[in-house]
Amino acid sequence: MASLITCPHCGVRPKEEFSIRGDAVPVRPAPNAGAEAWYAYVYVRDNPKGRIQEYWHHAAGCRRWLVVERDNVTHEVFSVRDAADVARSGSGEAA
Amino acid sequence: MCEVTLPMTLSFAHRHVLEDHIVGFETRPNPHHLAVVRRPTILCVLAHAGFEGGVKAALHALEGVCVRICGPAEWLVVSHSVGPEALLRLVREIEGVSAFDHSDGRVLMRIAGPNVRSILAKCLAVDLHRDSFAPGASANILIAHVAGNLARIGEDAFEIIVPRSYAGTVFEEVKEMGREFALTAGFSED
Amino acid sequence: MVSHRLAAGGLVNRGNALSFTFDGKTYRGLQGDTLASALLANGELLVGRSFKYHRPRGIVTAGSAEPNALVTVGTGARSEPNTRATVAELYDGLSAASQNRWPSLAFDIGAVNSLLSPFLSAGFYYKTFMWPASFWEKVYEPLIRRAAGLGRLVTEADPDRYEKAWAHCDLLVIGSGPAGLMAALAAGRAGARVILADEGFRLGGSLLSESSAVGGLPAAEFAGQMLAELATLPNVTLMPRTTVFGWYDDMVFGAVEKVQKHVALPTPDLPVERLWRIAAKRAILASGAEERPLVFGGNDRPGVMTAGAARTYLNRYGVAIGQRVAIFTNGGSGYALARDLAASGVEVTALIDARKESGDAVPDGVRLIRGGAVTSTRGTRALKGIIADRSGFEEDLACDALAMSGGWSPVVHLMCQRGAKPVWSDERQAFLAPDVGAAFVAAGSAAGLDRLSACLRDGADKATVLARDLGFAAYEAEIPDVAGDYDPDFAPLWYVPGSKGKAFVDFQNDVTVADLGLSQREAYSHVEMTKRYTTGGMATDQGKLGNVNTIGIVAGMRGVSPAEIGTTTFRPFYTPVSFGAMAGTARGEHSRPVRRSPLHGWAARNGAIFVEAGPWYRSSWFPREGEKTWREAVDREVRTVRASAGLCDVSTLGKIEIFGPGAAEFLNRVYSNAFLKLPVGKARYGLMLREDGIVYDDGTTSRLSENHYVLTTTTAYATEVMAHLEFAAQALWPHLDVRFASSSDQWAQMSLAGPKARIILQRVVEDDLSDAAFPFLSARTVLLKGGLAARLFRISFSGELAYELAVPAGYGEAVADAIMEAGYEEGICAYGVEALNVLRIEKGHVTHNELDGRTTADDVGLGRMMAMQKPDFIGKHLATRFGLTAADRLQMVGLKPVEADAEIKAGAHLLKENAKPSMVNDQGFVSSACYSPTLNSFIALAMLKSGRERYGEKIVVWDALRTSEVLAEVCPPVFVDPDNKNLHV
Amino acid sequence: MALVLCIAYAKVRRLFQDTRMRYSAFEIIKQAFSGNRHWKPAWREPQPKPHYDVIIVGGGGHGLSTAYYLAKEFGISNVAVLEKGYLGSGNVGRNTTIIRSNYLLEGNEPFYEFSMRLWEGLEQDFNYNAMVSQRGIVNLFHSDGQRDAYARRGNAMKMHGVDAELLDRDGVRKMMPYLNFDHARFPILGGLYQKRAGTARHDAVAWGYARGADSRGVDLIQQCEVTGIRRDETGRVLGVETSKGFIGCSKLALATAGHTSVTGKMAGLDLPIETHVLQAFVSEGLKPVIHNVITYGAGHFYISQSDKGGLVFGADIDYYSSYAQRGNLATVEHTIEEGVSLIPGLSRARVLRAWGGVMDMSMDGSPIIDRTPIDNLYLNCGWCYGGFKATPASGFCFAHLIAKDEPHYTARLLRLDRFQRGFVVDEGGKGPQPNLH
Repeated sequence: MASLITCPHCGVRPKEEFSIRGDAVPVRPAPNAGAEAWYAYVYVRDNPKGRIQEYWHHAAGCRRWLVVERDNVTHEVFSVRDAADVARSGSGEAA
Repeated sequence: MCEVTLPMTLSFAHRHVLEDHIVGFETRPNPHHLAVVRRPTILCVLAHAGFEGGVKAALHALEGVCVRICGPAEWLVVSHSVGPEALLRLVREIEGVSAFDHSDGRVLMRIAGPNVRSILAKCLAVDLHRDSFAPGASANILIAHVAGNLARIGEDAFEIIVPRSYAGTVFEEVKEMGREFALTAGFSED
Repeated sequence: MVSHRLAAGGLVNRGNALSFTFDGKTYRGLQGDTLASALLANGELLVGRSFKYHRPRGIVTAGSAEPNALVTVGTGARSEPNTRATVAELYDGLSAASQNRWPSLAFDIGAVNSLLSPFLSAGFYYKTFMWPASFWEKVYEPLIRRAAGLGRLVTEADPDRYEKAWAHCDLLVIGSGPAGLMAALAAGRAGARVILADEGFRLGGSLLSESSAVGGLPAAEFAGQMLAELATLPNVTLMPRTTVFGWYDDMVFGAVEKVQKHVALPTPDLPVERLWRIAAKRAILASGAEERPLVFGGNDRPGVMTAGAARTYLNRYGVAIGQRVAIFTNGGSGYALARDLAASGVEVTALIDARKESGDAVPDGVRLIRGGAVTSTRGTRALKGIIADRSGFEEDLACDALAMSGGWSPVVHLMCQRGAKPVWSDERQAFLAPDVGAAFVAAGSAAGLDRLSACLRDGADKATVLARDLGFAAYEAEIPDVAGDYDPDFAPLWYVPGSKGKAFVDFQNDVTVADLGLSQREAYSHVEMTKRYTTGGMATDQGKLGNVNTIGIVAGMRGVSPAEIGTTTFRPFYTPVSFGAMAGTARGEHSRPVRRSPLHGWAARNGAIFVEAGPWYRSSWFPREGEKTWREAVDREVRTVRASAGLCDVSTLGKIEIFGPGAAEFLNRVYSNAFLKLPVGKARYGLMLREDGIVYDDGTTSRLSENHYVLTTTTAYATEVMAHLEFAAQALWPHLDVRFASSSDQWAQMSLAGPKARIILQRVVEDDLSDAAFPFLSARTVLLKGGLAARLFRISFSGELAYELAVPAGYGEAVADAIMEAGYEEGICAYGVEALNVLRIEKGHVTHNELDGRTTADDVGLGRMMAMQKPDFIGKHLATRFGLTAADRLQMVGLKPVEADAEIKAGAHLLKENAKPSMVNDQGFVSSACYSPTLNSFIALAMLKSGRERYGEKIVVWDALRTSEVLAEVCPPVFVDPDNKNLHV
Repeated sequence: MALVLCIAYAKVRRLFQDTRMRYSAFEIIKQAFSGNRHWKPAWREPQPKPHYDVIIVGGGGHGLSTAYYLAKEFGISNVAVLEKGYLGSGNVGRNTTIIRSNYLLEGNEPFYEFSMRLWEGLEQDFNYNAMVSQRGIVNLFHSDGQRDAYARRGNAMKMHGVDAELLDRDGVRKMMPYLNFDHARFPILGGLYQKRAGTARHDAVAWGYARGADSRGVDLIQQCEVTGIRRDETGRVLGVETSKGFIGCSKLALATAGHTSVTGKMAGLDLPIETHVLQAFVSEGLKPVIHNVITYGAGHFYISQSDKGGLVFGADIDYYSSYAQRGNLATVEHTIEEGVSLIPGLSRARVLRAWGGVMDMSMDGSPIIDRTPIDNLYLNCGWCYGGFKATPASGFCFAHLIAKDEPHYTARLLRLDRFQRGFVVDEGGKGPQPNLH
């Protein structure tokens, strides 16, 4: 993962083409969700050791935001999906 | 009001950004050559949700253009025969399209030669073996540290399109990487 | 010096003699030599000094694990310190120098440390040099630092070129010895894309040092034959001189190719080194095994080396390591050397086998001492003799070389770089490669095999499996016979009991068995602590030679198996990699890509001074003849804009074309202010927040048609804002029908500002620009005279009547020239970002000096731009937190010095009058400051606690860093035209 | 019975203090004459007791310094430090050894300056030479905007009474003539100089604190991994489950930066932290050439030269979440590109080793030293890149918090609830994206 990412649109690409945002699990709350929900969305991270989902932006490629599901210990990648598809499917869970 | 005698009609000279980089006597092209195309037409074309397939098909149906893939629902449409206004009119007829002229925002170069893949291997990370990047393929890609578009236009020939502001950097870097094969460079005839 | 080169034999080209120098003395070597083999051939045993005790040291290995024979190769800007002579390919004109000695290699003052060694035990420096406290930096540390390091770095810029490249393959074979060659051949014949990489300048690995016959041919010839076939396969790439130094995620390997390290004067058309990133589907580690030194008293004397190295020098380079060679072994390796030496006619003084019995064949005439050991050595700068001990009976044997073999350790480094630990094998008495999955496997002696025949078969077998795995038809390789194969099997001997004198485990760092003992007594018992405390394994060889001995010895001291001790962590790099190769072309002016504005040429012609701004070079000011300082130029430019007109390049602003029926809603959500009702043909200033309620960026967005907007960003945040918008559109609101792309490069954009701007622009633009026809905040496409279409925006950063004109980039210079010509009589000038900055400070406009990632909209007086009635926008929900709305937040104000000629600088802090400087008393800081030629005074924008309540207050502008204190009056941040009259003329 | 135990304990404690071997030049000479055979263990290797007043999870720099100051400054020595690996195996053994107190914000500067003061007396205090070397740091700037930002920072330092100087280009050149002055992509305009900053021998810091804590009665328990936190029905912590069994405590303190989310989760804490890997590098040993610490302002690169001669340097994190102590090649290349751009002469030097440390990247780039919603659970985390230099103050302030249940003055703004309340300490102004800090 740290070397190559298989972009669902562009194929295998080096890390240099991407920029990384962080945890892709938190979902932006509804506008009226309340202070606690907004605080949690912006600041609190589950940060587990193991399988995680993370936003990667294919900045030097298709310029799509991707959700990379990967292991942050072994660096194995399980899936790379377009973030819009993930968002449309309504949750961070695999569609 | 002051009176300034300015002609009623002005004519503005167009200048290629690589004029500063390709100066003096142009060497005869070697087997490895980098050709800069002076004024290609390049449109940025976006398909709106639900129209991706239709737009793609319609773009490919246009005559006198090459379609370069940028990403899902985004293309560069390149033409060496149709001007930007005319091409834009054609493209905008396609349902579900948004497009704008990017001819001045991009610089198009062609690089060819028997060892062209060895030169490009020093400029980009993608495997250019024909099994994974066959003639006809195109993609947005990091080229010489700059986000550009690469297309394979022949067995040993590629087209590089990069943002105008970065073109000098890319041009110099590709030339540098071509020194091993005595790469020459100049404006192309077309 | 006696020549140690044998009359015949070896793979050196006796017809091609090469001249080189070492410490100023000229020598001759042969093509095919390493620097080490050439020095040995010339009888030079002493090649270096150790780190701590400055002990005289000789060549110990024939490969990349060499700890002693480090020299500086090259001169001037091409000097390369710490080059291992054992892998440095000899070339005509090579110039080498020894290191870490003064005044000379033979006589080194530092060697006195050896006498002091009882006081310099492991970690001694942690226990002293503490008193008095101030002495560490002044006295002790300078002394220690003077002793530090090995070679000297030349600080001149490197004159040579470096490159980086990517390679892709189905199978990467690392190492071209018997296993690697067979692997490459098997996979290559099967049709896979194979890369065979080897650090050596001649492919063949250990086959080049082998005296056995393979497939009926001398081993080296056999290797040549296989390489010849590999060279004919188009799907196989041979990469000699290429060290694979790292194994990274996703089967990407880092490798460095020495392209021109074997020439005196490199051609500039090729790099001297090339960094490869090799993306491999599968890989085979065929890196062989490293012979372990034996640990006994005086095992570091010049003339003592590993048996395998001695054999390489003999068989590959035709060099005998001595005239009378003793051998000390615990396995078959010493016997193989004895046989080869005897066959070459070199005298073997004695073959001392630590084992009581073995089945290895002893050559005729060689004296075998079974169950013996070397307990100490004689000689100072060269070995003179050894003391051999058998059952307490000591014998002094005269010899000038001692070959030692402590057994073999597979070279598993690369496989352990990603977290897996090597696995101890009691049977092999070695750490073996861990199982790291099917994609990367070890073969041959790297996999713990010993016999040559087994290694050949293993390489072919493993490659066949991997190729089949990738879908290539299986290819059954024929495995050649080996004649004269030997068994290097050995019995463990970690340390020779009864040793006299220092017994080294880490040669370069001078770590002895006694040091290991001390570390255990002092509770630095975990192997990582042992390493860190003793520095064993931390030298340039990273413990390749000594670590397994360290582990074995510590295990012995603790009475446990080496398995329980374990290894220290293997990390890149397998061998040290030059900074030059890692940097490639990214150095000096080329360290980052350059972006050039389409108006760069225009600005240059107008005399611009350019300044780096991120990737850009922006025109900063335009000095004219007679102007002595930048300030004079900037003051004139500002005055001209305020009085007449100026033209400024603003092409570097980010520009994004936004399309679609969802665009309005999208903009309404990414901006804090309202955007739903922006009319077509109008521009609006927008403020973008981060989700935490802090201001992110600002700019204008214009509606060009119903479903088409163009959004501008600041120059600095163009990239980030684009990514931010893409995130919002793709990950947050994918259902909005909005599409956008950057058009930053399409447009040359220039700002024409000043009371005469309209008159001048009208001369170039066809459309009516009267205030009625084109009022403030108009934004639309216009035609220039002659028919060129352009985008025109009536917006102002300076506070004057101003327009931003955007034309296709290729026309930028011509249009700018035309405007300058049109404004000639009005005295138009080109102005740069410095003047622009003064103009905006005078007008109280913010930049990222104020928007520093900690400010809210309200902090900078833009609270009205928080359209809280909108249901949602990015940043809305956390903007109301207590800390972001507290009354004592820093708020933007203006500052005017009480004495007009007093200078205020950005970065100064603010204090109440007569207040003591302290963080608690800190009232804020100056965010932007300039000399205002309009007000004839320095002015500043500042962030001040509760600032807007404090207009009129006198405050101290405290700049202790530049020893200045200025009294200033707090005022509103808009210094010119507070009622915006100029904008609407 | 309790009284007897107390007396016995006091005796044992005195015994440790009495028999503590003092390190000195004299001792080295004395030991040398007996073949260095009589050096005593630097610390005991005790078995855990059933219960401690305080358990500190994490035997890295911060955990060990906390234990040391608890015992030395606050009289609490019935303390255990539980370390899953070996002492100092956390980021204290895996960093670029820089110490400095050149911060901008009120939440940071007094705290790091407190740390600097502790560094300055540290070796005499704990009788171990950690080679604290105040060789100075220069933060180079390459644009007017950057100069203004550094001036603002330098003035903030001076406000707090900390030494700071603004060097111009010539000043920098005089001090470091080998920098790229003539062919730089981003010319050097000057630098912010803090003379009192420098480096320390990182492992020795851990060892010095360990030895000092041990000699004051703290049990340092290695190879003891905490696997769970046992709490009663009210939520109070009772103790920890470990690979060596259950160990009870009255107060539990987490000093597990890099893994705080994992240990915190054992007590149900959700934290504003993401874990990332930062690589660091060392070159082959070279004769001294770089005499101070340098940071490159046009990129993110920092370098110094160790007393052994190795150039120690680093740059950015790898940017993706990682608990693996290793990094990727692209970051290595990027780092070295920055290095050669700044110091052209590095081109012919060789990089010897790369390593990776996993770090708590907090949401504002600043650490957290605070109580938690759980009564007797204390938190020390979020150190981002900056943990090493904070080691003394972090331990001192954490010990203060544990002992007195109130924050030390210099750490009062490093609170856990600052994100909720909107009082972030965002030194870089990067906002709530942890990998940008």
